[in-house]
Amino acid sequence: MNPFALPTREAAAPSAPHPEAAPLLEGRNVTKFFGGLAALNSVDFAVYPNEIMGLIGPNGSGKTTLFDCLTRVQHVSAGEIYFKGVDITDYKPYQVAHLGLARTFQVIRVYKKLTVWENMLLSRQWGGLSMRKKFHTPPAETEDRARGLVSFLLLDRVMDEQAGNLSGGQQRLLEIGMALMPDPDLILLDEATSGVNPTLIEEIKDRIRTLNSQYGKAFLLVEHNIHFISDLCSRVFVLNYGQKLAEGSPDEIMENEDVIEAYFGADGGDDDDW
Amino acid sequence: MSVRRIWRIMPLFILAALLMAACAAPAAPSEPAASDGGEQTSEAAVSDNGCVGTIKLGAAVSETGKYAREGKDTRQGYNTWLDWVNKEYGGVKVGGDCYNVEIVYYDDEGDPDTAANLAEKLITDDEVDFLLGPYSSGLTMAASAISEKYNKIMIEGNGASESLFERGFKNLFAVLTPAGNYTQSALKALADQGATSVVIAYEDTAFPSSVGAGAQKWAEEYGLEILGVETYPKDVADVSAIMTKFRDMEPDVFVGGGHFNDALLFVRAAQELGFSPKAMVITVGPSNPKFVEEVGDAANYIIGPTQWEATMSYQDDYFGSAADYAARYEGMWGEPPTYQAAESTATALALQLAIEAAGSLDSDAVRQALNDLDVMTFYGPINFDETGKNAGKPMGAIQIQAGAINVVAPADAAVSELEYPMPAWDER
Amino acid sequence: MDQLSQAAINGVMLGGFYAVMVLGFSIIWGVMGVINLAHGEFVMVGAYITWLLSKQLGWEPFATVIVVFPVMFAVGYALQHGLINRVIDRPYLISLLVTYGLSIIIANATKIIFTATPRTVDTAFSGFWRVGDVTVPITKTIVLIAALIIMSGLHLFLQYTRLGKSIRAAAQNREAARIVGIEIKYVYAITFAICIALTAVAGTLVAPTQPIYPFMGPPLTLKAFAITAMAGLGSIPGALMGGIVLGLVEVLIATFVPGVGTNLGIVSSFVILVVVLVTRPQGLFGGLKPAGAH
Amino acid sequence: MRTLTEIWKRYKLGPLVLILLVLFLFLLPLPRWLAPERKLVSNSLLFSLTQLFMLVTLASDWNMTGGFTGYIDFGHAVFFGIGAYGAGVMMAKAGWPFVPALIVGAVAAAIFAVLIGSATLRLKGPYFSIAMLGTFVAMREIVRVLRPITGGGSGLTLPPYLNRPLFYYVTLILAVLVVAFVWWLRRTQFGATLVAIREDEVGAEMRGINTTLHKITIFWIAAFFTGIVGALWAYQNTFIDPDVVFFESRTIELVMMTMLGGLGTVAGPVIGVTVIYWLRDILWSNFLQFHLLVEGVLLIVIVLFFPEGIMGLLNDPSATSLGRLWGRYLGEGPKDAYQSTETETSV
Repeated sequence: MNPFALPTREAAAPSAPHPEAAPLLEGRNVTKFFGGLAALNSVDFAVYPNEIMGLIGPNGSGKTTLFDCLTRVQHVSAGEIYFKGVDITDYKPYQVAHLGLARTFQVIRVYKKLTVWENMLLSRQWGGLSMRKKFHTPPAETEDRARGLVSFLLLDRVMDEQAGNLSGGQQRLLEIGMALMPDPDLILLDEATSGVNPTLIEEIKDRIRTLNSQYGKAFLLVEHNIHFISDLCSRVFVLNYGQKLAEGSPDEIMENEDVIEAYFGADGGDDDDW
Repeated sequence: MSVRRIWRIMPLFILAALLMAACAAPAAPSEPAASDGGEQTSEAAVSDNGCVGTIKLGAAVSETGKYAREGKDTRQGYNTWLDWVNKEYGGVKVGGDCYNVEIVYYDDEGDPDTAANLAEKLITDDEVDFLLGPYSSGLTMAASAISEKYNKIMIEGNGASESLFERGFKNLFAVLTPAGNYTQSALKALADQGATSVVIAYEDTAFPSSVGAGAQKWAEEYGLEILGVETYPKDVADVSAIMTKFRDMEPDVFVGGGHFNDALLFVRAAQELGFSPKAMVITVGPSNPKFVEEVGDAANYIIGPTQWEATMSYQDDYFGSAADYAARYEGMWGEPPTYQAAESTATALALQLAIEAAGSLDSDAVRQALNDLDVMTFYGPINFDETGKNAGKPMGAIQIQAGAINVVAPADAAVSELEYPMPAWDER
Repeated sequence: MDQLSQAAINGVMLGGFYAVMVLGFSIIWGVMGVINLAHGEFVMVGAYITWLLSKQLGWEPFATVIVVFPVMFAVGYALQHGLINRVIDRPYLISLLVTYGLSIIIANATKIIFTATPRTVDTAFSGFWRVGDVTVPITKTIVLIAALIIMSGLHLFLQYTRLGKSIRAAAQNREAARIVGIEIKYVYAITFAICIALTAVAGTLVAPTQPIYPFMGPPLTLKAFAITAMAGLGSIPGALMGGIVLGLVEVLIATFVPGVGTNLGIVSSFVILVVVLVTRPQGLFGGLKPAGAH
Repeated sequence: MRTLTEIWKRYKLGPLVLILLVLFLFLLPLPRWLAPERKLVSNSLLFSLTQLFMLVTLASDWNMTGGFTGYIDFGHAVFFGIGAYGAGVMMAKAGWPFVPALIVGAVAAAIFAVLIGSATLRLKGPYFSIAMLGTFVAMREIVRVLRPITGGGSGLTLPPYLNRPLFYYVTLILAVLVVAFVWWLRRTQFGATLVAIREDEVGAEMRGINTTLHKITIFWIAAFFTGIVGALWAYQNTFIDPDVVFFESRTIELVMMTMLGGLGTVAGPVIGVTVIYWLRDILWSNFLQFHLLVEGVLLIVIVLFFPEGIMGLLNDPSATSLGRLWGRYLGEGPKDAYQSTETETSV
């Protein structure tokens, strides 16, 4: 049985990126000021269909701000963002989500007083934007999907628990599940592995790969776990002080002088956990 | 909220519902004195006077809330009569029998909903024979709608708003002069003294609006030119803008209608801004001894309408003169009576006289007797018109003269000459 | 023209009182995140203490500050320790309801003790100065000057003393303040005590200008809301500007709109409140970080 | 205790008792007609219960925005006032009969909710509360100033119509309707979404929920019902003026009652209103001078020690799961959902 209860896609394509294809998500000159401080400074980037891209950078380099700008929680100060060729710069966050862009959060945001099951169901607004359909019961397809994801994420035993009672790692898994619920085309994972045990990290890695190769999902990952990045990503994008520092394959990036300088600076650091 | 949770709390809900039902249940006629839910006090100064029965009166009067102070005066007024009728007068004489009187009190908290409910409770649960009014026009409005519905007589002395009597009610009687006539005597006296212009400010609530409208009517009647009319909201804390405007109009007479607070505000603002009209008429406040106490020397020359003053020359066979009444009241309560207290006593007295005239406790007979009533009391003449207003009684006017409250109008009740004009604040 | 300058003077005087009245409310909210619905009641209590001392013992009303401040400081400290401390870290609804309960208790206790009769306080400094065609009320001038002195004093205290800096630090970032060794509970208790004392002093100042009665509090609390919304949390210059703007708006509308002016003046303060909140949630004049706005 | 609860559960006494209670309330006035001479059911009792039902409706309305959506509305009584004045003006000035006037009042309240909500619902936390409080006070003064329409401070007198049993039934049906509506609502995606907005509005927005639309929708629904109660109240009171209709403590009482029962629960407002209403009666009779004082103390005690309300106390946190019900209930029907929950708990 299909573990994600995902509708099988006709267009399921191999996982290799298509640099010549139109980008799925594209940012042009994305700039964000907080007061006088530039959190993002003219960042250009693109995520292509079926690609898994890594986004790394030292703390405070603007990764989460970029995610916030992409999902339209923050207004960009300048620049444009295109998703599936649509200019979403002035979209509302929920409209972006309906276009097929989902994300998880560095600081966990689950609905603490709702159960895991409700959290999952709510993440897929089956009625679309119609108010009337909000009063209908969820279609069987939605429930199947939620059930599949819950069991995949090993949450079936806590399905009826309030999300606030779950452990940090479980809440992170729930977030991933919630991001997958609406069947998005691109998923932004913000430190999806922090607080998750190593065995589970391998599972997640595996599932991401499956989702990518079999179902054509694209991912943009913010990660501190370098093995996670290097195992999964075909391209890595490095931010530093709100500016693009480097872009390339994981191997290239790891040998890039600027990147090493930015990360390790004077006092060096831990190779394993960036 | 799960289904199960509702089920779980159901016993509690039911318990509460049953308790509520229980609260109202002892309304059975067999136990009239049962202490049910909201009853607070039942005043009955029963003495061994050999009376056969008891007349039960009911009153919902503010003990708390915004009318707490006036409500206290109202209660004390009723209780003064109650004490007198049971202990001295020897009960109400109905036909050949005499009856003791009991008054069932509730606290309406100044809330019309509560006032209405309590009126209904008094009628249906406590089964009172007659209702005495609450304090304030708004509460009387709410409570009298209920008494009218039950065809129960409500006699009141603390709701002067004209709109009370514009509803065609048959069972509402008021011994006090209605609000529209509050300023009549004062304006007439001032016009006689040569005043030619007037400004009016009143709070935009039911009773002061009636006063304000009446003041405009009487001003025109006596040939006073109206230079300005201003309203202000309840709980106003600053009237300096109104007084500034009025100062520039240079009127002879200032008329202010509102509540006790507003009276204090007006005097203070006039003083601060150097607004010195030739006379200041303030509707509620000056006639209350506490006004002089609070304002001090600045209170001098201020004129106020009064329903009643202890110095008035009215008298009757029951409480004696107005001064006798005041002495009795002060003996009982340790403070001089306000006019709210006196009109409350007069209210109860009027009811008693009507009952005695009717020789019956039957509502229809008593209603007829009330309509026919034409008596003089310590409070003034009482003679109800067809709407239930006391048409017989003119409003008095007092002026504070060297710290004393002296009646200056109408001429037949006056004890002192009107001092006019009032000297400017900085020339005193 | 005379009417305009008279109205302006009246407005500024009223605004001066508003400004000093709102300080305590605004700082408690800014520093502790507690919206004190019993604010107006503390003004009322201050006014009653003044009344008691001046009517019963014959003190000059303005001199009663020397009693009102320490007494209410102690009351504030105790309240913070016993009650407010329990609600600081909880949802704001809790603090709203607890302080509302407090306001009911204070107002009704006052009514039971002092009766509901409105009281006035007489000061030796009554009357007015005449400047051209404009009169300047002496009492309110004293109130305005006192308000300015209190605000400058508070400003200096917050800017330059160690305790004042701790209070500001606690307002900016509680965790960081804790880390650098600020005893947060102590700072909160002192803040609350100072604010309650200041609020009561505002009561002392207002006592000679208007009648005092047990239920005078709620309208003042509402005004405090409106001014704080305009002024920004915990901002002293903001409170001054907000208070004066509100005072001027109320008085000018009341003066120049015939008939219902005073009514409209009252409306205006709440319309301003709603409009400012909706358009500029951080207040017109900045201030501490607005709790709840992102 | 445990066995009692088990019996309670095993024989499914809950729904039975609930139905019996509603039935009891519906039959309560009957002795008035069957045995009028015994005076078993006084008008005063009916009036008290009518007020109780109105409060239940109002508290449930408030709970929709305040409890479920997390927008603590401190000016909710503004909709009550608009409903009352909408109906009052139509009746007193235009001479309309009551029912169309009531509809005007309720619709006016709903429209006003959409207008004011689209501005104020963008505010967060206490800022929303205060903006609504300001709206409430401003509206009171505006009504006062609009003298030609509203009668200003003197108010409006409505044609008195004091049929207690009628008001009793109308308000009872309204209360049952609104509580049932909230119960049903909480089970829809819409209701769960409201809770999600309360829990994390930004997160909800990013997960594809049009939060503004949801907030405004629930706001006007709540306002609509509140407007109906306002209109009924006006008619029953026969007299309205700005101060009695826009009564400050009305909203805060609703908050207090809802909180006592349990914020954001269906039964919370019902229980809270009942308990406080009944408690007041006791306070009145026993603490005449002090009853407001005692009420203040009670409020503080409730808030400090039972912030989750009575519902929170009754709930065993480990056995409370809405989602279980949600899933099973929608899939398999109510009875099975109920049963399956039980079996799981007992395991």
